[in-house]
Amino acid sequence: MTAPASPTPSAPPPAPEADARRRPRLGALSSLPRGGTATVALILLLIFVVIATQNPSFFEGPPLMGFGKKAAPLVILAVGQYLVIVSGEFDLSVGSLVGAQVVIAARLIDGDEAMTWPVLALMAGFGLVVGLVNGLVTTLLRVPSIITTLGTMLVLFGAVRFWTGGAPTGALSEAFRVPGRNGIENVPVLYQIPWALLIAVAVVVAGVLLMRSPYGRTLMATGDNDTAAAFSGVRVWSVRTLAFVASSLLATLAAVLIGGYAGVTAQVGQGLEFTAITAVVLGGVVLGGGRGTVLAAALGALTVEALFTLFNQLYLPSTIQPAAQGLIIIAAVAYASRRGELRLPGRPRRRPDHPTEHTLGSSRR
Amino acid sequence: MTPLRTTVRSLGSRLGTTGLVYAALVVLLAVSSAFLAARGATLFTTANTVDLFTRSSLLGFLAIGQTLVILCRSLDLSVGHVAALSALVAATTMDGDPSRIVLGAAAALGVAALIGLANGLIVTGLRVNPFIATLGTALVVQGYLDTTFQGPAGSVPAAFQTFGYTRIGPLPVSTLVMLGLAVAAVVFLHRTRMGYHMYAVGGDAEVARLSGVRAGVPVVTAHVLCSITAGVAGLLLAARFGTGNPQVYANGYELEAIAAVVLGGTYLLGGRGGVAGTIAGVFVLATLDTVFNVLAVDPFVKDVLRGAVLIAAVAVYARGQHSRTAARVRFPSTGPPAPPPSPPSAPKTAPLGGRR
Amino acid sequence: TTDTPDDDAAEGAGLTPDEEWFDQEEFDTQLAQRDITPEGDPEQPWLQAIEPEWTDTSEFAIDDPGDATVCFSNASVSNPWRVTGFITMEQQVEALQDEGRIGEFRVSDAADDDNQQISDIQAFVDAGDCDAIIISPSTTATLTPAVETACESGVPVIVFDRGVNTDCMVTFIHPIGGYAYGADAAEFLVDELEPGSTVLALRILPGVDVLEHRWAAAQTIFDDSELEVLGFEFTGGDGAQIKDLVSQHLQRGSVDGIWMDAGDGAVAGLEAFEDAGQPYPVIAGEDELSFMRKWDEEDITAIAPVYSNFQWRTPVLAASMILAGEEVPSEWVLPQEPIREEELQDYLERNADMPSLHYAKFGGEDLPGFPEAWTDR
Amino acid sequence: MTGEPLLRMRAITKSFLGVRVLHGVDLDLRAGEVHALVGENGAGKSTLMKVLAGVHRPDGGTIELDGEQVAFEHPVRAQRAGVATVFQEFNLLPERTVAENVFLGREPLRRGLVDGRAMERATAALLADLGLEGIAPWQKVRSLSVAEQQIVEIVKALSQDARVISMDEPTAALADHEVEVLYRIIGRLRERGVAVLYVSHRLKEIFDLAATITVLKDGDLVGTWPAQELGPAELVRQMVGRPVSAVFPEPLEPRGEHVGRVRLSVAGGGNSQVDGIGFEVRGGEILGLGGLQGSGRTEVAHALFGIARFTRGEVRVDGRVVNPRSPRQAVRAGLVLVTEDRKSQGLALHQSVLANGRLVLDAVFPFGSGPRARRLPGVLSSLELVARGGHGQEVQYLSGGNQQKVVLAKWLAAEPGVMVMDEPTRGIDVGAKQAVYRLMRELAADGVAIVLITSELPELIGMADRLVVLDDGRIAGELPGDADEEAVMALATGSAPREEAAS
Ligand SMILES: Nc1ncnc2c1ncn2[C@@H]1O[C@H](COP(=O)(O)OP(=O)(O)OP(=O)(O)O)[C@@H](O)[C@H]1O
Ligand SMILES: Nc1ncnc2c1ncn2[C@@H]1O[C@H](COP(=O)(O)OP(=O)(O)OP(=O)(O)O)[C@@H](O)[C@H]1O
Ligand SMILES: O[C@@H]1[C@@H](O)[C@H](O)OC[C@H]1O
Ligand SMILES: [Mg+2]
Ligand SMILES: [Mg+2]
Repeated sequence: MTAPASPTPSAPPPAPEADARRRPRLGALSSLPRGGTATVALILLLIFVVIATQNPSFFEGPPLMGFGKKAAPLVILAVGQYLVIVSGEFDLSVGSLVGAQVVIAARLIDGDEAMTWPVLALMAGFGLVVGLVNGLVTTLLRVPSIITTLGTMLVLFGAVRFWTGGAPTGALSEAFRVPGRNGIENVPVLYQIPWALLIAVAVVVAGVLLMRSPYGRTLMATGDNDTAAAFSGVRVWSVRTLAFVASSLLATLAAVLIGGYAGVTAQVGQGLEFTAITAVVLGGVVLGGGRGTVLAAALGALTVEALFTLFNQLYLPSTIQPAAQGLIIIAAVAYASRRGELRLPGRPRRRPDHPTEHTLGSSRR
Repeated sequence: MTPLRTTVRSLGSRLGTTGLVYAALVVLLAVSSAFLAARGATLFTTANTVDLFTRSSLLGFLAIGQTLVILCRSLDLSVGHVAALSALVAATTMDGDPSRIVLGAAAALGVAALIGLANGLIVTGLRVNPFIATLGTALVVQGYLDTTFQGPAGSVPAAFQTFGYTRIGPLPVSTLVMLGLAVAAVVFLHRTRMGYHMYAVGGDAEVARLSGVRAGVPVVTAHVLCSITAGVAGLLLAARFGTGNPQVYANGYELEAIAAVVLGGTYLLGGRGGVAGTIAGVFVLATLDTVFNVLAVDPFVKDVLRGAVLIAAVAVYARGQHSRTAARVRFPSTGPPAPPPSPPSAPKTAPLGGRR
Repeated sequence: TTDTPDDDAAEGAGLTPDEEWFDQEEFDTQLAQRDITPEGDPEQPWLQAIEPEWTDTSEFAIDDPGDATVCFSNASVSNPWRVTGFITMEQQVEALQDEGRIGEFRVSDAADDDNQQISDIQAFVDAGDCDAIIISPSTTATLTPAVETACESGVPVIVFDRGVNTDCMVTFIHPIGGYAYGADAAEFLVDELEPGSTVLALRILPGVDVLEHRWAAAQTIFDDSELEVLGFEFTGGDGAQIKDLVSQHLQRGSVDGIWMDAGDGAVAGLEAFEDAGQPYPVIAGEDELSFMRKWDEEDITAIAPVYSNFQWRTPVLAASMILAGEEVPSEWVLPQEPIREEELQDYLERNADMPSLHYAKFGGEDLPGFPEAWTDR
Repeated sequence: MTGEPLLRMRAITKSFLGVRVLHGVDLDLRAGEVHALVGENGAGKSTLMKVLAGVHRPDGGTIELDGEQVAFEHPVRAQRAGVATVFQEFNLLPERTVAENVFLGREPLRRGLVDGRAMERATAALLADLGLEGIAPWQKVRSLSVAEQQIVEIVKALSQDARVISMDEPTAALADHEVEVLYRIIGRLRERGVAVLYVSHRLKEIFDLAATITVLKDGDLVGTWPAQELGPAELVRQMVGRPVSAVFPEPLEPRGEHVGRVRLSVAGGGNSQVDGIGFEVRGGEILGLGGLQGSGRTEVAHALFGIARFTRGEVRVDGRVVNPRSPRQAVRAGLVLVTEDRKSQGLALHQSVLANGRLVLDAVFPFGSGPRARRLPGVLSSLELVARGGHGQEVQYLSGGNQQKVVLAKWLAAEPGVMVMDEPTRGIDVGAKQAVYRLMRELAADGVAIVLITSELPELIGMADRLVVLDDGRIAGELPGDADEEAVMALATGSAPREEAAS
């Protein structure tokens, strides 16, 4: 999609005057602990406070752990989506992929414990292939990623249903369900620490470390300006493709947790891509690439889940929920862009218009 | 360069992007009818033709508006929801009363326009990324629809249903209206200031602003017009359903419309493309669907094929676009080595641009 | 999320069915129909009919039904119930073709898109070579004009499952209906639970008539009972969603009974009780095997209301009858009986090889493709 | 040229984010006069110009036009009042035609619809008026050369019947011969009585064109002088605040002699843009690559760097055949390219100074680059990088010269043996330029082979030990480093007999 490099492609850049009034010092921008993270942490805290007023027992261990278990897959998906978004692309295929993986697992395992590991390996392989296809089609064939992943979303949706005749068949094994359903038992106070939560934490930590590694910095620079990255010796196609692969593998992991959590149903995974993107954006990560942190994306995912929980606690009619959700994302992003986190025009405007610019960059630009 | 590639390229340069999309459409039609003929079916039966046109009118309405928005470097993910809402507004306002047709249609388009206005203002005023902004309004509309309507509601008088069912020969009235709207949009884009400014803002909002274009205005206008065309799509749905159905938002129309726009050669990052190409993109998608239908392709396989064709088509298209932007060839790699240039007769300091 | 009464409203409020979806007369009729013995062979429930009014179809009779083209416009195969039914229908078609009772069978699938289905039906009409048109409408109200158009073309039209607001078709085939389904489930909960027990309702999505009727009936019955309805949730049929919602309710208090408008995902709901270390609730699911197997394994107090899946056989059979000029009921009400504890083993054995998202009362055991067509789909 | 000024700016003050960028600047523009505005990078020239153009609103001060006070709240207000601007950034829509760009925002209407033909006619007339028939009004701007695009921007400013035109570094992307065309245009503007405000870092242009010179330093007005009263040396002293002795550091002695082994050699290199490229560069040597805009110098650089590689011929680095197919291979072989376009090709603007500096190491040597990365802060400070927020500051907030230093640091971190520098001083101020020149000399002294591409002849001649001149994609000839400007131009324009020169 439009992955406009600028926050609001069409809007004029903020008048600097406006910023001057709001921001005391230029230096403040860089010294602030990454504005996006602070904002989303604040929103999350706020939601938790409201939840606590509604249901004080929410923080009594088991409910909180239950929340963590439910939120873990979205956190993992958000980290994957973050990697793709920060590289300047989109991955709309993760919802379909989660669905496909659960269905594949159920059909191939078919209740047979011995099949658990082979099938997990196969799922990882399948995730890898989907990520590679997304990445290579986007980078080498120069199809905008919103179209590529929209295409794979359709293909996966149709192919898996065609393969299973329209509705999932088979069953998951007990072992398969352990990470998504069980945890470390008999922990004082908490009663159970879900594996899913631990896995999500591990993924976030790995994500943070990854973004501090050479690859992470390269990915970030690629999302910021892929031409400059390419001119600096970055293999843009492989860096971006790896991000897609990571996203697909994390979606596979999320599928294992979601399948583990609730078993197979026909609807599994539907719409998760938009939820994941919403989570990442709530974390202040800029669509178009080059800005934002893993931690913020993960907090964004927790915020989305907390919001769902809050709606529930407030006994908000479920039909109204989407409306509230919509208003909140708009408000959050508007607030972020007000604060200037998303400011400055993105499209590089330079005088020399070199054709070579096009030969190196990858998909768009 | 192979002769084929040379031909394609020279064809491309002569036809332009839009021409290429139409050429692709013609090829697709030819290949499909040959393919169907080989399987003992016919593509151009009345039934299939009507089917093809009918499919294209709904998608056409949605894609025309989407083109304007994308040209402005924005995006509208709410068109499916707007169509659902305006169908309901129309059906409940008309409530079976022929004298309220105009009122109902006006109300539907008015509500649609308001949502477009909201989208536009959120994108320009609040500076929310259009993906998020329109996803947000879509959710808001969805919440409203699901809370207010428990299923289909309202009823459309028979007179209004003619919009959905009447046809002139094989050509449904709705398709004629859609094509008329397309022509209007083409004129709008190419002959009005607002149209010019849409290209300008999509090309580079800052340049437009410095040239005196109030950058927000074309974007808001595009969003309003886009929502209105989605509203027209909603009217068509109401005419065809005889009522309004909130659940149509779940049909993924928005993504299909974006696909049509991109297939039609409009650049997702704005500033380049147009409605004529979009219409070809719409017909390409409609043709594929019709062919799949004639072949009774399994609905799930249909999704697979749609996805694959979309990617493939855009990939081919991206290639073409890529080669067009490549630099002028000074030294062709094949063929006889270029002769050393003879000493130029005139000094080159003279007129700028003289070398091009 | 739960729709509960306004804070100040009395308990039991919110149990007044939406008038849009509640038709007292129809409710009474359906509840009564449950006790009427249908006409026809009980071994072939898909050919039975409750209080049929037979209609003459000789005008549609053709010389060689073996050459007749039967066209089927399907709303979708987007859920396991429809997938199971469609396989059954295809098997029935093969059987009829082998017997020379129908010829070509042409299908178009609208993938739940009303507009698409209207086009599909129109295409059948325009093509002009359908000898009978079967329609499984995606939405009642919206498909009405298209069905009327099909009727006007002079071809016999058969509608089944969800209805349309016209009676132009030769026959409308459906099981007793949503009120009966919802009532079966609600009555079971009322019977099995102590007064004052809490019940949570899990619904798939709003706005689909057969589903709305189920809930409207349940509301009516719960309203007259002493049960406390905690509220209802829309789940989209997604297991993760169901499990999460039920878990959250369990955190806040006990849930003694679960009422569902479709059994898809019932197991996920039950697992929420397991994971919270709470006793299983009394539950009304559906005749979907994953649920029935769980019911059996864990010895739960449960019922499986049925929305007879075997109805998918009837339309093609009706088509062959109409093309042969035989009488058919103008409204063909098929029997619809819930599976209770005592029949559980029987149905589990009969479906032992079937996948978990299969429906016990699919009624295809006597078709030639049994069981492979359903097991290896 | 005296009399009442047409435009009078008084005590203009402007701050960004609390930082004063202009403090009480006065400026008078007179009809028919070119007024040059000079100063180091970040002195506030562009900001002052944008205040005049209505892009920024001043925090304080007044603007009078024809004796009447005006407040331009929007660029359009300024344009309507006859104040047109050619901004420093690229300001055209590449996908639109010349005519559409010229009339953007003021499209002529006929019966409510845009009159495309009238627009093209008027554009053609404007172009003809300036003697620029080579550009067609219906051409897409994307298809024009940089110089032509620049002309279109000026035409656009002119089409508004401007009485005041300000130009912000209009020649930054132009080669010398193209600057001549601009001179001609400015000459006509002067004849028409237009007041021209002219910003440039090229002193020669300033003394060629301007009647009056205003110097800014750190947002303060240093002074305004008639051009005749101010020699180049004095001007530089006013700008920098100290006398600047020699602009170009001394070359390594003996000049032009090959001081080391051959580090880069190209033989018979060619692709679709260039042909028959062959030369050698030794360690310690600076080879100048001369030629007109569009002569293919950048293409040669890109080919060496593996971006648009040579399809024939051979490239050796340190004796090994490399023929790089990607920047990555080139960097691995020890060859790096400082690109001509800093913002779009050189920097990830939203990343920190340090992240940009490490980018090459991260991308090409992800493992074991620790020691080199640790040297980076040292490299940055040896370049005298000024970043208020330290090395964690996003590079978008740095001035042009400092940004260029980050680009250089990025490449130095890779410890290259061969550096190709394409317009390394474009758009940076005298002080920064000198730093770059010094750096080049130091690198050469360390045995690095340097290929310098620059459109400024004095720079080319002042820095290069040896020159290779391109013309239309081929080598027109080689010259010693102390060649004069005429000799270079003769080769570059093809007016020197080719055979003779090439021998
Ligand atoms: N929109 C802005 N927001 C914040 N700071 C700005 C903005 N525009 C300019 N500045 C700062 O104001 C100062 C003056 O910048 P300006 O562009 O006027 O300098 P200049 O003299 O034109 O320099 P150069 O020769 O590099 O073009 C610089 O420090 C710059 O970083
Ligand atoms: N003969 C030509 N006609 C049209 N465009 C040309 C021609 N030659 C080069 N160009 C274009 O002009 C631009 C500059 O060309 P090139 O990079 O070869 O020149 P250069 O000598 O490196 O100039 P620069 O001073 O910009 O570095 C490029 O966009 C190139 O494609
Ligand atoms: O298609 C419907 C199915 O979704 C539901 O489970 O039962 C009723 C059917 O009409
Ligand atoms: Mg400047
Ligand atoms: Mg160059």
